[in-house]
Amino acid sequence: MAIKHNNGIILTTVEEVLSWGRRNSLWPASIGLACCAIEMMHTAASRFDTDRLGIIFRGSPRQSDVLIVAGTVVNKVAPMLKLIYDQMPDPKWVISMGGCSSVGGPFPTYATLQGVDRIIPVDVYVPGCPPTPQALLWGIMQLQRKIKEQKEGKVWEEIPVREVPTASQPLKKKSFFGF
Amino acid sequence: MQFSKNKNLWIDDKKIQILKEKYPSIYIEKFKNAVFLNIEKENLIDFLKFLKENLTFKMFIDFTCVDYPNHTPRFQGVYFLYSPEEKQRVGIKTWAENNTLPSIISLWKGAKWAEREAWDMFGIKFEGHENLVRMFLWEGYEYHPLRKDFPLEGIKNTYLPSLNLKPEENPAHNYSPYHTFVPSMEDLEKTQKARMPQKKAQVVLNWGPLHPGTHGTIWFLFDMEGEYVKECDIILGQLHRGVEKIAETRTYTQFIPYTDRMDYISALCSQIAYVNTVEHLLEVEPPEKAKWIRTMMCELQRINSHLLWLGTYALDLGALTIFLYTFREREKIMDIIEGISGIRLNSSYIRIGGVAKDLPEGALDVIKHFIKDFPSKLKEYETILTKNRVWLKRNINIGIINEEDVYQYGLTGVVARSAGVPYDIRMIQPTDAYDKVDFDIPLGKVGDCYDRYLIRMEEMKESLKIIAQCVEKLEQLKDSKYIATENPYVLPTLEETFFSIEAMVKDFNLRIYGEQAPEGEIYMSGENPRGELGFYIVSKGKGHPYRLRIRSGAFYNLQIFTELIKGRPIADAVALLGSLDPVVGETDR
Amino acid sequence: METLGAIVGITIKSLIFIVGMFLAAAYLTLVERKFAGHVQQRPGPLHVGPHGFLQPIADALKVLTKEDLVPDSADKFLFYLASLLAFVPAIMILAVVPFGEPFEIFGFTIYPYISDVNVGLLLALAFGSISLYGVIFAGWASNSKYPMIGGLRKAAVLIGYEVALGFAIAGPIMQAGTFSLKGIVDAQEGLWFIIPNILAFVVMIFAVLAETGRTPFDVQEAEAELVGGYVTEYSAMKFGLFPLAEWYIATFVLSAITVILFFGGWHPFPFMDGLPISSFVWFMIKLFMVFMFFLWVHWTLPRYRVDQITELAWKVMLPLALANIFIVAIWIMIFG
Amino acid sequence: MIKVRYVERPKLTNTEKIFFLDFLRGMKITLKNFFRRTITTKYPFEKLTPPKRFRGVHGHRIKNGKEPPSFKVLEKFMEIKDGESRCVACYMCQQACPVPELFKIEAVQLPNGRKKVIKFDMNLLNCMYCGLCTEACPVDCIIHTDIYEVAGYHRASGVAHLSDLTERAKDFDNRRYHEPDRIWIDDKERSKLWGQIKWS
Repeated sequence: MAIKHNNGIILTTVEEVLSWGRRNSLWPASIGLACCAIEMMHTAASRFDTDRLGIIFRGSPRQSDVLIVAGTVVNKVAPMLKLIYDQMPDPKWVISMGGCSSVGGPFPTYATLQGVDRIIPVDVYVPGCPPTPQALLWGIMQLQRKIKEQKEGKVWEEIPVREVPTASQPLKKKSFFGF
Repeated sequence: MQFSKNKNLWIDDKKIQILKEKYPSIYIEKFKNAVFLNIEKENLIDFLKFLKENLTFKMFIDFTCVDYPNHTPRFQGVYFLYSPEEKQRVGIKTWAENNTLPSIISLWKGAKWAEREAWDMFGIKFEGHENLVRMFLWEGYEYHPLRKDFPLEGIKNTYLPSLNLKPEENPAHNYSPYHTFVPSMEDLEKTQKARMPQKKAQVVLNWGPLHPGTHGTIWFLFDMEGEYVKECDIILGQLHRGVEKIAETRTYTQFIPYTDRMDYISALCSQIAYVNTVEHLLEVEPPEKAKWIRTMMCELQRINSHLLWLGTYALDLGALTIFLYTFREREKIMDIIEGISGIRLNSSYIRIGGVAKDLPEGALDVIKHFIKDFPSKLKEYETILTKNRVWLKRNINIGIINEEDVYQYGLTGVVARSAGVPYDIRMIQPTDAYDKVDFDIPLGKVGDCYDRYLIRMEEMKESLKIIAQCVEKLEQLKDSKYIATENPYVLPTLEETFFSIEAMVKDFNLRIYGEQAPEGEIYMSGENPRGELGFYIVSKGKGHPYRLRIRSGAFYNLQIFTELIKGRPIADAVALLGSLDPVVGETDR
Repeated sequence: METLGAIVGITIKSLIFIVGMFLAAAYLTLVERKFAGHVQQRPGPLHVGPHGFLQPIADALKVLTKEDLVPDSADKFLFYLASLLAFVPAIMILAVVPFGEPFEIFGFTIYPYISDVNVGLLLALAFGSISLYGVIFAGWASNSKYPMIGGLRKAAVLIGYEVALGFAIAGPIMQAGTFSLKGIVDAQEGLWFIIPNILAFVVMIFAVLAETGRTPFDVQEAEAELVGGYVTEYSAMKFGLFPLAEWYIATFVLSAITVILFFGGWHPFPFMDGLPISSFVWFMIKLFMVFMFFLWVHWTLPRYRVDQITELAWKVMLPLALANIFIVAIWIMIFG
Repeated sequence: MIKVRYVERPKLTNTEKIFFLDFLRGMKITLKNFFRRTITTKYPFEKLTPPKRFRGVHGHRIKNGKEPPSFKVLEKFMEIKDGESRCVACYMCQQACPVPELFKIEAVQLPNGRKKVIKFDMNLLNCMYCGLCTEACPVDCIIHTDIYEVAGYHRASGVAHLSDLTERAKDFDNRRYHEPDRIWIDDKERSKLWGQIKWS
């Protein structure tokens, strides 16, 4: 375990437990903007079932931890989305689902926001148009990994920026804590 | 009632003669799939009234504008009307002198939003419009984007870098820290104020735009007295991405993926409607097999779309489990579409002249398995819902639409059929293999939410029937061609490019210059699960359309919501919106 | 000395009840999620701990350490008070609900209830009604439109069903001749009260569904209309208390009262008297079955509109409850 | 033959009303489903194999002797070693793409007169995965692989470079090049949802 700042074992353990609680109970706000929202709904539905991982969709931003920006963010809705983000209590994270919300996607037009990270900070970018439910779940797991590594004292820039993911083999171990 | 494929759907010469006698100044433009009557601005209202009252063109289909920067006056308004009795369409064109046109709300209430849109996109004023505000963009936005002198990317005058990046960092070659102007909350409040200048009742409720119940990002304004809605307006444009503008800079093939992303729930239906329009413009005839594949995929997508509607509708009315049951079946259809085309949702599978790929091995087996299994699942949904007393209470006599509304607002699809109007493009103008399959068109008698529910349930069963016929036919057509590559407008397949230098050159030419369509205009539509999805293309002989107008079914269907909700509690808004079934991607484009 | 002993005993017992109820409520969320999952052909929480067993813990940790936002425009005092008012009375009902007959362990007689008051049932109803204020305060204090509508809706529903509920429980009381919940159970030695009181039972089911805000009566937080209803503006643990109180503790306690009133409390099922199962276990089995029944209804039906709910309460449920009193009166005249 | 008919509006009978049969029938369905097997793919531990036609992130096939005849024609102008990307810098993918700005292709003229691709960047965050580029490629170079797990923490992680593209295509071809063009592989995960399908 990489402890960068020496803040005592007890504090670290508490932090560790809290971080475990947070990453296993990520409640996204159920806000859908466009096509990706349909795939987000499919992720929550029976075939992929985010509830397995403790992820349940909440209607109100006040009770959610993750904002999954699912779909094209246009200029007109951008201030509203920022408001939703501001209404969320800390700690909070943002997953930018799909190309449109990440960089404007295939809509380099006058009306579209070229990347939601221009108004709110984004933690995980999930490419795809729209990403399949499995790709979104992978993105959520990347977020869980990020929460874990942040608690271990790494700043997010240190997490490797680019890997070349290739074959997608199922995970072997059944335990989820370590990931 | 059977219609042959070659029936001319446009106004006949007899009626044109009558019109010519009454209005000697009109000028007739005839194209293969469109007839336009040009009339001067002064006589427009009179002329439209005559068409509506004397020549039975009483159904409003669409209104849009075209920009000709080198012509004075610059803008041309185009109206489309339909005669339910004669099954004929007509287009009316008029030049907007001084950038103004008379408003036709007095004739058709459905023109209200279309005129707002024209104001928003082209900056044309309408005399006599009750509240001419921006349709998609916000009040205070300076430009009118669909004008030809406005760039597609907009005016990038704001420094708005990514918050995740260090100042000098450049993540990708097409990244720029400069951005178009993003409105502030004040701008949006101004937009809201413009919609509802004075409140009449107790409280104005902003329902949406980012609200779980609004099917995306529709922004409702309810002026409420307790739980009851007194006044209502809808602000659209929270998903306005400029698709019509994009179309003007892309070749006909390149635009296909964008049609998916308009109505993302029924991507294949939109593609088929678009590709059919382009094929009629280019006069390309797809091979037999492609037609049957298209019909089959279209109906699969229709089931898929209706299932999503059923799920979200039930979810909105509180039946949580139905939502997950319908998504279970949707997963199956998504699997089929993914296996055949490669992507689950926005498949971009249809190509000009056929389909992108042949059916893979085993596709028909899977579809057969699905149509055998699906009726039992449909039965389950019906058992839970159809006769449930709560369901009856929430649906019966809510949002009654009558025949007159259908014509006034240009309602199409299930919403029109619930009022007993047999308006189905599959019947009126059968494309692909629709003239060769047997199926019923269910109609409603009352026109309430319950009728719309029943009709959609019936349509799923009818779609299954069509799919079964397609599968049967496709099993015979196993080894025939799926794309008409011999046509000069059709892109060659990969195998042809690999083995023949001519195909490679043809491929290069079509990719670089696009399909150089002959000069002309066309309006054609397809029966989308949400209503009539029409494409009006103006071609100037280039590789990309001069103007592409998308007549969205959901856009016009949604318009009647503001009327129906008046005097009803807010809980009915959910039921009503669900039963109209709009998709924001299509209403906003 | 004896009073002191009694006080200490009651305090310990109360603590056990409260902590137990907290844990039970936390795990009832897991039960519900698992049940809902399987109804929808998915497994529900699965990977956090073995079969999702640690899921409530993770949720609790997360909710407790979340930033506690209070909206600027909210009425701060009422905003805090509301979450307590919703939660505390719900748990106070436990004071009068007996969970079984006294039993002996190591020579001590354990009473599986805190007190056997002779107006127990009335107290339970009274406590239940207080939580209504929690809901209304929550709606009002948030100073926002959705919570306001949600709170008022819930109030309208509660008022309607409290009346119907009051008349519905009159039948069993008439038969037992006492308000004491323990007394009512004792009176059902031979025949459960469901037999003549079937109408009251139907009213009771509907009333419990309405009071606990489950479909077909979950209008107060109809997500499609009102985002989160009266809890829209609440975050962190203040939010957590509402569903905990309403969906789990209240459902649990009202299920217990249903079992006591109509299913013979801790008496064994008919023809199963001989089984060596303690009264406490019998009671829990019945309680769990009733609880699951409510979940089952919740995950099947669509929801009514709020005016239809109140209409149902006043026009159908109230007359049914009155008719039940009439039937029971005749029953008592005939069979004594 | 297309027919028009009116839908029937069912009525609730009194028996159904009094005994709550409408509710009970619905609850029977949910109970039946309660005892059915779950259809869930437990994602990180079990994964659905995408069909062969799946359009995931792009890859560049390498020169390995399996090129189509068209490659032989165009190869003369190019400097491509074995194991390198087949790309002949014809820019057809960019031409076909609805969002051409996502490509950044650079080729240089070598002293021997041949061309070499030195840069092939694709900003996959702009990509629609519509497949038009792969249909345009005359040398079967650019393909869609079945890889979809590409979420990253940075905008830059969405940009695929030449090395990534060849890496991914190599991986994809190793696994699935010889697979027949079937709708999907009928494995355990599929049959969870579908049950037993009768294949012809």
